Amino acid sequence: MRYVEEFRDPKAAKGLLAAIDRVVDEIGATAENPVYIMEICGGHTHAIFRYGLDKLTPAGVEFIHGPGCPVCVLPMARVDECVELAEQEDVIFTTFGDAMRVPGTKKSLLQAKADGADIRMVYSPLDALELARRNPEREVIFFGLGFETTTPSTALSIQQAAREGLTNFTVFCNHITVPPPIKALLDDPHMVLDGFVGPGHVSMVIGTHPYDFIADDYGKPIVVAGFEPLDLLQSVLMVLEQIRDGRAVVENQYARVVPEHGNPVSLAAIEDVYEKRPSFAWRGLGEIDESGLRIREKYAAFDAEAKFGIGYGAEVERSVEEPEGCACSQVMTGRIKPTGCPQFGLGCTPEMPLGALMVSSEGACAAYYQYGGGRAAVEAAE
Amino acid sequence: MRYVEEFRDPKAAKGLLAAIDRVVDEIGATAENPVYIMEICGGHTHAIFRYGLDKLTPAGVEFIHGPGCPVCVLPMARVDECVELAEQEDVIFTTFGDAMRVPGTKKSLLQAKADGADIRMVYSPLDALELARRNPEREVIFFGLGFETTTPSTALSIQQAAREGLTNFTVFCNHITVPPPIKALLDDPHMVLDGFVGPGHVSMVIGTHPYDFIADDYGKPIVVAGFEPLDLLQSVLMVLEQIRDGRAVVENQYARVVPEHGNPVSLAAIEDVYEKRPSFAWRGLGEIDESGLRIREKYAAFDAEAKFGIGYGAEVERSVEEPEGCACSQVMTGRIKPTGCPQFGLGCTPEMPLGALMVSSEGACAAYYQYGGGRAAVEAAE
Amino acid sequence: MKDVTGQKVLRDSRVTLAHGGGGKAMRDLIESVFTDVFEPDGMEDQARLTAEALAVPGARLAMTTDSFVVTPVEFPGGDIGKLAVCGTVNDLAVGGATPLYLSAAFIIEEGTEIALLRRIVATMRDEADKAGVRIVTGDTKVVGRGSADQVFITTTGVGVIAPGVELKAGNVRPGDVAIVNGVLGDHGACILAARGDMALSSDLVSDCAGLGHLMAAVQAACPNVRAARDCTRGGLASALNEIAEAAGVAVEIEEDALPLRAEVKGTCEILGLDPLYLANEGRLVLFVPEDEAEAALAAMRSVPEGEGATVIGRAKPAPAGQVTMRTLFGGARIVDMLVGEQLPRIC
Amino acid sequence: MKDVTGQKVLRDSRVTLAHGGGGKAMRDLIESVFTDVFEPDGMEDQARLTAEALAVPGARLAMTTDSFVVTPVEFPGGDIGKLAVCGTVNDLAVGGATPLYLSAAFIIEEGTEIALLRRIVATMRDEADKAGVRIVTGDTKVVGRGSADQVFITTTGVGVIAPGVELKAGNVRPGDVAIVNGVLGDHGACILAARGDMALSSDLVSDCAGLGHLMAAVQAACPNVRAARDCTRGGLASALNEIAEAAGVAVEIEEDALPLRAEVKGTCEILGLDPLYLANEGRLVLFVPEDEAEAALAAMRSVPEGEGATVIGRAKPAPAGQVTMRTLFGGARIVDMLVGEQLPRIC
Amino acid sequence: MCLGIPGQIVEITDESRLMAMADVSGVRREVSIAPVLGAGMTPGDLIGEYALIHVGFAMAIIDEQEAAETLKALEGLGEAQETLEAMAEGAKALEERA
Amino acid sequence: MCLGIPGQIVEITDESRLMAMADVSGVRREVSIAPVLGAGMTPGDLIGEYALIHVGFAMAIIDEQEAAETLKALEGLGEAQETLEAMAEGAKALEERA
Ligand code: SF4
Ligand code: SF4
Ligand SMILES: [Mg+2]
Ligand SMILES: [Mg+2]
Ligand SMILES: [Mg+2]
Ligand SMILES: [Mg+2]
Ligand SMILES: [Mg+2]
Ligand SMILES: [Mg+2]
Ligand SMILES: [Mg+2]
Ligand SMILES: [Mg+2]
Ligand SMILES: [Mg+2]
Ligand SMILES: [Mg+2]
Repeated sequence: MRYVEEFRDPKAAKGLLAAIDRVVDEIGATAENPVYIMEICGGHTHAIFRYGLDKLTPAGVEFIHGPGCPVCVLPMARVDECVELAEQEDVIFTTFGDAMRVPGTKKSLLQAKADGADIRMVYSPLDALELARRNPEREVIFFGLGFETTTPSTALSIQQAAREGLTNFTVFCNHITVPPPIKALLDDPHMVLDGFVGPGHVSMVIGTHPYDFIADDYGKPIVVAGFEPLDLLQSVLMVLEQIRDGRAVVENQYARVVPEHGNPVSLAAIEDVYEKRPSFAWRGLGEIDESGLRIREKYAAFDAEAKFGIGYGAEVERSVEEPEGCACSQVMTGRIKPTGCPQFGLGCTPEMPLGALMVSSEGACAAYYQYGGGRAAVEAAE
Repeated sequence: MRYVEEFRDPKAAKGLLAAIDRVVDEIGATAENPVYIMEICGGHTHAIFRYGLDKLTPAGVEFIHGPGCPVCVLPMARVDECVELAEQEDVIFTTFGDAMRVPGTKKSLLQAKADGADIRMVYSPLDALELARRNPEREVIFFGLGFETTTPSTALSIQQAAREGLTNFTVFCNHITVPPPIKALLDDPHMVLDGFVGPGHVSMVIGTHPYDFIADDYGKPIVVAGFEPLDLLQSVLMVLEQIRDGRAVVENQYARVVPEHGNPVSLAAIEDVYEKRPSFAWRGLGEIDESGLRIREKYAAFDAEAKFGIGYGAEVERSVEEPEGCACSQVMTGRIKPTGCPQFGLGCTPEMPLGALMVSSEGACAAYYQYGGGRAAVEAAE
Repeated sequence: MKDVTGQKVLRDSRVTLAHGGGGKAMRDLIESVFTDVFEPDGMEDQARLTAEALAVPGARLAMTTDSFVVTPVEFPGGDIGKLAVCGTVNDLAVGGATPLYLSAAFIIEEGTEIALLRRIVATMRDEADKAGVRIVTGDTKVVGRGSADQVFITTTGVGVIAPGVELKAGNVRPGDVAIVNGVLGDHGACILAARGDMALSSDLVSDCAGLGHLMAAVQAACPNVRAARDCTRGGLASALNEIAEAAGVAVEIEEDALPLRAEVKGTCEILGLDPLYLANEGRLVLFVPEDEAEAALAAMRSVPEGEGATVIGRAKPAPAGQVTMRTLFGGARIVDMLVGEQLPRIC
Repeated sequence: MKDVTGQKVLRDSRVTLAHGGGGKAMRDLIESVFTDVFEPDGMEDQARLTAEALAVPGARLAMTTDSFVVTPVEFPGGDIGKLAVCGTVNDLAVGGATPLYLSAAFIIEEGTEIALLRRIVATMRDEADKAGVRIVTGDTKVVGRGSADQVFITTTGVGVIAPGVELKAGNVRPGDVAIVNGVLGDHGACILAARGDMALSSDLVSDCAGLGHLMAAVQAACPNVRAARDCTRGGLASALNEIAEAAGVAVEIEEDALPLRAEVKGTCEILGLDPLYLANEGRLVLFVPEDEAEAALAAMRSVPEGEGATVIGRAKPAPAGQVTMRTLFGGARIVDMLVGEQLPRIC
Repeated sequence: MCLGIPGQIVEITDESRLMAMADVSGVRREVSIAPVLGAGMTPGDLIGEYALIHVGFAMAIIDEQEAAETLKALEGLGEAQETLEAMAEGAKALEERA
Repeated sequence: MCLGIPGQIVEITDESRLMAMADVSGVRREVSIAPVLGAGMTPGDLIGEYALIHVGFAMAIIDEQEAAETLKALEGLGEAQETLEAMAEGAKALEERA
């Protein structure tokens, strides 16, 4: 597989790991006093566990798993709204598979489907569009979920629907943006982070400049990284080198995919279709200013919030408390590790997730559980 | 079962059979020169075979099985129209079970159902009405089929639908009437009939006077009969006695159910809802004047012909030839017995009926086949 | 998570597609619901059975299978689980086999209530115990909504036919007496009402029952019992036609000897059906030589499933393959096999 | 009516409810379509089998069942009939049994094309012949449109385990070598594409195959083979987890030893799936003592179904019940059982 | 054609729509009593009556008197036949004795 | 998050809607090429290019040059490490000999 296999070469990994070791030594970081690096993106979290990178890197490097899994940060209230939308008569509710198992306060979409709602997993919003074309007598709702990577595809699909004059296609827009939560984290007084691995695919859309504030205003290094293991290790090395050298700049390890200024077509589509919400709720993080997108008035015909009076479009805004005993916000801000949560592997497992981070396989807790041996590993360690 | 078991008493049957024997002897009828009695009604045909009455009565009495099975006389063109109606989108087509297996030129309703049409068997037009109430977004079509017995129930259901203001309930009206085909048979130059057993349940609606012409104009006796075996035997005896005595009147064996003037509520409903068609096609008998009913203009909203432009409501009237080699019309006019048809049990079986009379278990050929031993019996007899 | 009884607790109240995925959710479902009925051999996907009875020289293995698809899945007098156990036990028993082992494979529609599955499984457990069979292996599959109707169960039965036992339809000889073990058509009429589309109601209860003990009693009492057949789909009429055809005999039954409940007759009169074709799930017809008829009746009546045993007719030499019924009037009618399903008639 | 070949001619091109009614229409369907695969014992509803192999002292009876519900029912490399025969043959074979007899029960949706049924039945016939098993009894049920998805097949298999043979997951010991018989995930990835809802296409063909001959070859070559498991629903990961748990051992596999086709990797990359969890229908994992590994590989490679046999890992003493994979990087990840189904991801 | 069966009206289920429960040998079905509700009658008057039920409608009230008369005539014939047969038997016996 | 995978554009399937077939290791899927159709380009220009595919859209053309450079740097590190390790081996061997 071109552009994939090459970046999984174990020989090169050895070199990277040795270099990382050296830089960690140069910094003087240890297990007791590690360098904290946050990989913002859930895809990176996944890759770290998938390839065991956390175990290969020295003890002086500690990964903190960031908020970059759109499924994990989805508040239960949004899931409840999805269920409500899906359970309407004559609706086909379409979603990426990731969102199927996320629990709402009463049920997940998987359970709503079992209860009779017509819910279909799609690979692309284009597939939802095609369903709308083929089922003119039914209302096809697409659950627009994801960061800037996914945001343009939904926008382009809405533009296409408008061009075709479809009247039965809407998007339940829950798209969110990466920079605001990073800012929120950096503003957190408990923040311990020393640097960031930046989200490669988000950046291919928005470019690298939206991260300038991290280096400029907060003095933290950030390296935009690809998703193969060598990409990640190289990015970690680059972050460490900045730390060692006392620099703080935005670097781009993933230049084969990420242009400095992002993708103009995608940015134009985003600009055309969405506007910022004043504020948006993140599971585990609470309300964050200007962190969510809504569909502009001119595309109101394709906006499920407007058409069905739900979500942020509802008269009465819905908000749901996080479940009792959930330590997700602490994990997400790097204050504790998943295994430090008292619920981990007991009240909270991938089969019955309590908190957001156990829901998606991108979630830090789920990754710890699945790749790290679950509760047994915690107890073995104790 | 009250009013049922009493009329199945074998002891009384013995008396009746002996009396029939005596009267047949008095008439001088023999196997070679029998008295031909037509039971008009398919229900009577069924009972005759069900209880083996044809074998119990003397050889001097020969039953001719009349056209009184609405399923048997249904032209293929009507079945094709039913299929066409049923195969429309968003239609629930409802029918009595009898009509499910009747072959059209391409398929039966059973096959159309297998091909995907939403066809439901109902016991009553009231059940179709209930389906219409429960499925407001779908069009519920009821296949109105049958003689005067069934006609009022459809009319009352249409009146009820009108009272409730239902907009998704229509009737595909193929109701027919008993007297015209009898007149047609009596006018047939090949007619050999000596008397009639009249249809009890039709008569409970229309009374006995509509048969006056049989006695008055054609000089043939007719006895309106119930459906239990004793009813039938007694009616046969009464017909034979009239023949022996040279009388020809309308008698009523089934007085416990049949009032002389019929049922006023039912007659009023019929009058309100239907009008006579100028002519209607009967399978095996051809077009018969004023033998069918259509829904009056004032109930056009409940008339599937009007609403869907089909059947006699179609621009281009459909007519389908009877299948090659079918001798149904000869059987129905009494010229041959089912076993005299060269197709009987070979090209025409209940599994693959060729002609109308093999279709319904009320049909004379089906009855002969099922209760008489099929082709094997023919060959054994030869 | 397990509850105090050690049973897995399931969060879901209905089956979701996750329960069919081959992962933990499926295992949880199986451990929580099906362990009561399956007796798997550890985690193996096959049962390993030692059957001494099969090692006897001349003994044969009997094997039969049926899928059960009844609507509604629960009805007066039983549920699909009871049918699935009794039906397969009966197919073994009427062939002269001693039922030993069953397999049970479930196809479950997404959205099916787990509580319903539990009830069905409990019924299966009960019926298997009553019949003295073990459900030794099983399977569960989950299909999407609209791809099944709640739950379908396929059971396969294995039994042993003792040396020298040879019950089969082809054995019936002219003069043999036909006996049924009770009133006919209860199951069919009960299901018709339970289905609801004809809007009928009655107090009828399905006749569903395991007939293994009854067959054992008859075989012990009548060394020359010829054949037995359970009268399921297609009713008594189909069973008799199959026997007549296989044996090359005629069968004549007496209308006034047929045991029928008033409600079954009523259902048939209303809908224009013939009770001879109604399904039964705990009724069989047995052919024995005339001189063993009394013994057969006595043996049948000695077990609860045979309390209503009665002679309904006999085999005759000709016409071969034909079943006739002498009506109340002494008339005769042919009782042919059905063409398709019996459909309610208005005429 | 029969055609020149003596097969019943059916007027219908699709199955109607009449074909399930227990009457002539049903018999015609069975005679016309299913006689090619069922080998019923005359008109009996049970098969009667003489199995000498079972009469051997110490021999045991193996019994297993599975329902098959695949969508689409025909796919590159096979159809539901092939799955139904191979799947049950394999469940017998991996347990060390010699497959002898199958039952096959069909649940057919009203409207299913009869030509499709014929094709499925022909495949079953072929596969049964290849596997050397007889389909001795069967059943057909017809359910209304929307109450099934074309056709479901439940097969139950009976086989004999020769005296002394004892393959089971619990036998695996630390040091044993794990071998698979070929590339993994072809079936799962092929079905994903064939289903069409992800709009993927590829030239992948299902790996569906009967593994009886392969197991016989291995057993002949390796007297101490410990256990085998076919890697169906839940894939290799589930099979390994079951074995690790049953045997109380750890299993460690090597990422770079896993045989995977490029198209399977591509499918997984696109949809965010893990090939370890993809279903296979002709793949098994086998554990043998280290000193028999070469013999096992040679034996497997001697039959077509084992051409791609390769060592993928081995059992270790601890942690008991845990499956891990050494990644290309020398990192280790735990390969747990799936929770539910694998769902396509975007993130 | 026109399958019909006597059933007893046992309960009025919907006065306004003229629906009642009919019982046929213990099998119950809701039927319309519109056709048999004569002028000046209330639905309740029909309780206990036997009606001829066809496709969910009570089409006629069964006339007990007429039924009894028909049955009497039939029984008469049956008894007459028995007497005749007994006489024939007697005659035959006499002949045999002769 | 944001699963993406490189795929090669092998065919334009719908010029007007800007749809093309992408091939990922022999697995094909129709994708939108709208995001990667630069000003002045025609769809056909994309054939043969590798694009980063995400939820059915080609989101970025992969820059061959940049990829090669990154790889070169990585390989350099790998080789340097090998040299270092060989040196360490040599030093160890020397020590042992001593
Ligand atoms: S273990 Fe569960 S509750 Fe605890 S932090 Fe993780 S997701 Fe939240
Ligand atoms: S046997 Fe068939 S074709 Fe001949 S008269 Fe009867 S129904 Fe018509
Ligand atoms: Mg069977
Ligand atoms: Mg059976
Ligand atoms: Mg049976
Ligand atoms: Mg299984
Ligand atoms: Mg359903
Ligand atoms: Mg199994
Ligand atoms: Mg299996
Ligand atoms: Mg298996
Ligand atoms: Mg069967
Ligand atoms: Mg379907």
